[in-house]
Amino acid sequence: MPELGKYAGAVLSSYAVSIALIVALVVVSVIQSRRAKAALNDVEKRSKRNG
Amino acid sequence: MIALLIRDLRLAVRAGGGFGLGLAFFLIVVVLVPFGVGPNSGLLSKIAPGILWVGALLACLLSLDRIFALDWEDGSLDLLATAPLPMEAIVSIKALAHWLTTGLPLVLAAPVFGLLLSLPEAGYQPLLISLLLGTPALSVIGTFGAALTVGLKRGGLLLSLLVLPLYVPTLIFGAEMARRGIEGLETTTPLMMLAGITCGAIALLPFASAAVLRVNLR
Amino acid sequence: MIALLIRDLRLAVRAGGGFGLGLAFFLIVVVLVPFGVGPNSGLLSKIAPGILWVGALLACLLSLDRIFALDWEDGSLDLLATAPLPMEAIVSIKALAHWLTTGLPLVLAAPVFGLLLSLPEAGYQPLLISLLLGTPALSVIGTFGAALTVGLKRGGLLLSLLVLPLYVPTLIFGAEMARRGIEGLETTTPLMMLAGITCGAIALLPFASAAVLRVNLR
Amino acid sequence: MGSIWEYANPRKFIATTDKLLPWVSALAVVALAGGLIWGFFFTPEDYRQGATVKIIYLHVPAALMAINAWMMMLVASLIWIVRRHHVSALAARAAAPIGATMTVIALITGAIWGQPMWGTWWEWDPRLTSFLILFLFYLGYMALWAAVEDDDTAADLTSVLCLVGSVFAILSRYAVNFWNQGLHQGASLSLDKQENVADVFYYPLLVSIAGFVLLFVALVFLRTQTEIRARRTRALLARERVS
Amino acid sequence: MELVVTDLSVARGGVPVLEGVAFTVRAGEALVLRGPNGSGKTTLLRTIAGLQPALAGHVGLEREAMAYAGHADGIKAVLSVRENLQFWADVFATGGIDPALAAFELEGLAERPAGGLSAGQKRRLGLARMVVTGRPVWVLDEPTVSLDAAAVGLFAQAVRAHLAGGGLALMATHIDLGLAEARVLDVAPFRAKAPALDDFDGAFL
Amino acid sequence: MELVVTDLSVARGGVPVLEGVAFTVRAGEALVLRGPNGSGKTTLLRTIAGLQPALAGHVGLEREAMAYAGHADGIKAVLSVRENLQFWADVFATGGIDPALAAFELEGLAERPAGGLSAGQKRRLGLARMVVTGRPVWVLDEPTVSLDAAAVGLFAQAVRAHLAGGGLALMATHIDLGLAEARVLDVAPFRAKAPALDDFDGAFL
Ligand code: HEM
Ligand SMILES: Nc1ncnc2c1ncn2[C@@H]1O[C@H](COP(=O)(O)OP(=O)(O)OP(=O)(O)O)[C@@H](O)[C@H]1O
Ligand SMILES: Nc1ncnc2c1ncn2[C@@H]1O[C@H](COP(=O)(O)OP(=O)(O)OP(=O)(O)O)[C@@H](O)[C@H]1O
Ligand SMILES: [Mg+2]
Ligand SMILES: [Mg+2]
Repeated sequence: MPELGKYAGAVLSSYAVSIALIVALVVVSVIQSRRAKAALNDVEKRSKRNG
Repeated sequence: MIALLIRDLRLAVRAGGGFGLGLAFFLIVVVLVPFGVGPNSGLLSKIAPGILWVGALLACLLSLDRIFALDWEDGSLDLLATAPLPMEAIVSIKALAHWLTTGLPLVLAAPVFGLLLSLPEAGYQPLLISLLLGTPALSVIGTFGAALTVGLKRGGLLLSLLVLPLYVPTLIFGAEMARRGIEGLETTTPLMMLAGITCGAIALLPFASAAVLRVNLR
Repeated sequence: MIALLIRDLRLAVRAGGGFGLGLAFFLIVVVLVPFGVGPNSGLLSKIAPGILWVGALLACLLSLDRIFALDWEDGSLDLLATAPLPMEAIVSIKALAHWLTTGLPLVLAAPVFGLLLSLPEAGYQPLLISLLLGTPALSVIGTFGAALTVGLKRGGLLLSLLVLPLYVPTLIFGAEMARRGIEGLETTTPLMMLAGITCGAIALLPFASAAVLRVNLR
Repeated sequence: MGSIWEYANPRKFIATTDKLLPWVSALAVVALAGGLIWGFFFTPEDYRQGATVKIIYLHVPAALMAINAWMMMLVASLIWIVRRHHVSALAARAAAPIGATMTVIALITGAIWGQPMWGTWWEWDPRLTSFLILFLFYLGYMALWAAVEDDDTAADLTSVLCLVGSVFAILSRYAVNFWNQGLHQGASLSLDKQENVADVFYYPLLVSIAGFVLLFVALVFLRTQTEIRARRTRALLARERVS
Repeated sequence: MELVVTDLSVARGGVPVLEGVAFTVRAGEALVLRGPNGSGKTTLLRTIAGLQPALAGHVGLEREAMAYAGHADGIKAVLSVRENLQFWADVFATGGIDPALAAFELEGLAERPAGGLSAGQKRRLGLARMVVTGRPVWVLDEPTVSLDAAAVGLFAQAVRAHLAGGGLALMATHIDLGLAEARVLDVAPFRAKAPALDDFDGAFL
Repeated sequence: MELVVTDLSVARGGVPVLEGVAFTVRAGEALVLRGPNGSGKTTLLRTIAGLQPALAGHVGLEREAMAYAGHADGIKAVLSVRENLQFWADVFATGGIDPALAAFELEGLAERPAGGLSAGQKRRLGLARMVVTGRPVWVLDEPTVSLDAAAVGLFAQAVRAHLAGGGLALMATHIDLGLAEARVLDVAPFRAKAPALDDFDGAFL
């Protein structure tokens, strides 16, 4: 751990916030992608069955 | 009654509902003022509590006409009036829904917007308390104004003009309390006044609103 | 075309029309701000040009959704679209009508409201000129925003959000010009920029507005 | 290898990006982690700014991507208007939340940086102000996409908004620059120009920027796929209703 | 249960429209109002439903017994058909909405946003609302506008079920309601005559 | 003048509603569209009137030949009947409105604010607008809703006069139009079938 001195709060919080935001964005994108895949699969199977 | 509250909240958060309208307007005011008066942060921090209160009040004012107008236009209000709910309950629920969708978000957003206007640090706590105490009064008074003007085709103008003077005491005590907090003066008097106005409005105005709404519906 | 203009003006001045709505809102802002920031006239006179511009802009913003929404709701817009008028003409006429009923009254009322905010004497002329030059741009840009959101049920919130950033340059140059006038600095640059924005907006935006209106009507 | 317009076919797009996605994501993770770890642990402090200089590895790449994402949306919107390729409109839609997040990161890290450097969280400095305006543009753009029901209508409207918005964004940038002149001298205490940044800061910054770019590309691929699938799902549901 | 209207005078926009209207509707009966455009049917129904005050005369039941449906259906475009109906069921505290959905064949449309319905489908939703009110007196203004023949049949069936359950119904219409058994009242004879000129009292005329 | 519609497919809310619609209406003819609620009559009329794009197919005349009247009448409540009508006469540059007022017996109401009209009177005003457009093709969606028998007669007369003058008319309705001589087209057979499944290209289906 590097010595951050009196700016530790500032530096650490910017890293924390930014990484949290990026991770949130990625997680949301992945979840949405999974959901979209599942929903499409569902509908596609159903419509194949019904012709 | 709970069904009405839930429906109103649901309508507000659905696409095109009013939720966020007040907040967006608050944001607009807060962003535009520095563009107007210039970026000097000393000047900004001096007017910050006042602008925040005025912004919150305008945001409230603007969302008032949605309280009854939509239900009036599509006939729901006629139908509600014949429903087994006392008119006072309808009016109170509507005011509560308005506060939940407009007043409360404003209070929660105020600190962030305080940053943009370089609000001095000592100002946050009194500003928040004054907003939390004052916005319910704004909703209840506004509901009265909305009930007064509901039949009038696009009564928006009239509504603002009627409600404006009714809002002035709340604004004065609210902004005064935030300003005093910043300057380190005692804030008890404006606090008590604000609380008094809010309690009085909540206790009495629904009866007046219900009465005028009944008149407007016939 | 002239018939459309006359009808829009007539609708605006009839009971319940939008005429006066902008003006009233302007008045409300100007009256509330002193209550909010306190009655210190030195502070007021410093922020006066900015507040006047912000007030004018908010008044404009609020009346925008009437430009198309009413005609959309009662089906007139469908009928107009099939009428022998090019869409660009309809859009331009609507913007002109909006300016005549909102922008122009604001310009004329500004000196009076300047008094309320203790605007310094040197400020009147540059303020008036900047408003006269800038409000047409506000109307044209606003018409574009209104055309974008016309199909959306109560697109009011969206409309404000979309138009807000588009208004920023006009506001900055307008308020800056008034402020510089008060301080005795040269005002040519903001004046030229303001004139440029207005001319550009009038020349180009109607095409964009007509395009999005066509999309929205289908 | 045919013309690049082949990738405007949704099926082709999904197939290709499915192949590319693992590689791009892996590279993005490596570059991002590398740049940030290098910057955070293995760079010295600046003599003037102390440890706060480490914020640069987040702040500058995020700021760059915020602007670049908008540029990409502009190009995609133009392609939609001119050639009406659905994938391009959906890619613009997919990029907007990423750009908005980047703008938020730039704003927040900037605000945190400003506290020790300028003694204030927020200053109406031209650069910061134009970022706030950019954020508003993102918000409006996304809100418009969400508000319109019909997908093609939404694509048409948002692309016109993107075009007009770009013009006004540039205009605002000039306006803001002009506005803050003379009133606000010493506040813009940012580092000197890129050239003057010492190499110790420069190389990790480059890696970090590369990481952000790759992350952006990977996310655009993924989110565009999502949009395509969602749209096909809607179309199939509508089809069910017909039959 | 009986709706007795005696000597009722109604006004719109301050102008008397109908006067001396009197009729009785007993439980299990339906009364259809007819009359040319502008004769005052809408005004009369609104007065009886308690939405506006009468100039003179008396309506035998209070508004708590009535359910009113006018030209506007009170449908929220952003809520689904089910949500729209459920709301009214909750307000009137009458429980389930499935019978109402079934009565107007709305099951297939239940999850659709109401804004996307066709004119006739919207009207069916508006009428389904009457079923969930559970009120004994239905007051309907041109209920079958925009309905196709099949839907008119559904409507007639719903009204008959309501009447069979001891309810009563009052309707204005120009077109067929599918209710051959209903009594008809022409409002034209009740048209208000100009009041005597020198009757200058509290009513200013 | 002849309106030739060939192989037209129309959609609402992105969902195909009707497909392969084809018909011809010659000058002096009226065609009445019929079909159950939600079958797509409104959508078809809006497409033909040029208010929304067709999915496929072709409408033989451009929108400049058409005058459309939908469920909403485009009436401004605060303007008088005369002002409302005069506005449209000015927009379409067709001069006088007196024939239109006379055709729908609106002379007596001419100075009234349109907001105070009854449902049927409003509709008559909406129909009078068609006369002042001077357009050869009338496209009408449920024109006789809320009209009493006399007003339906006026409407039929106005349509006949329009046809006699070489115009043509296309109307959707569920109820009587008073036009026994008009040809009837049932839209139900044109109901859209689901498109082929794996046509997964630019249009996502
Ligand atoms: C909310 C606040 C802030 C925002 C929105 C913001 C935005 C930006 C933007 C747009 C850039 C340009 C990126 C580029 O084009 O290369 C940038 C770069 C930079 N900012 Fe900030 N900034 C903020 C606060 C700060 C603060 C407080 C500091 C430090 C005192 C700072 C230091 C820097 C540095 C060192 C660069 C890179 C140097 C350069 O490219 O010229 N920023 N920032
Ligand atoms: N503000 C007003 N001033 C004067 N007369 C009015 C006003 N508002 C409405 N009227 C008139 O009152 C009469 C009654 O209207 P009402 O809507 O009750 O008729 P209705 O029988 O329902 O007609 P319709 O069959 O066309 O629906 C109409 O002739 C109308 O023109
Ligand atoms: N957004 C949407 N998504 C899916 N279907 C929709 C949407 N909007 C409308 N529809 C459906 O499209 C169909 C066509 O409606 P349209 O209004 O054209 O019917 P119509 O023949 O005019 O019916 P009516 O006789 O009731 O007026 C209806 O079944 C309607 O439910
Ligand atoms: Mg009626
Ligand atoms: Mg229809």
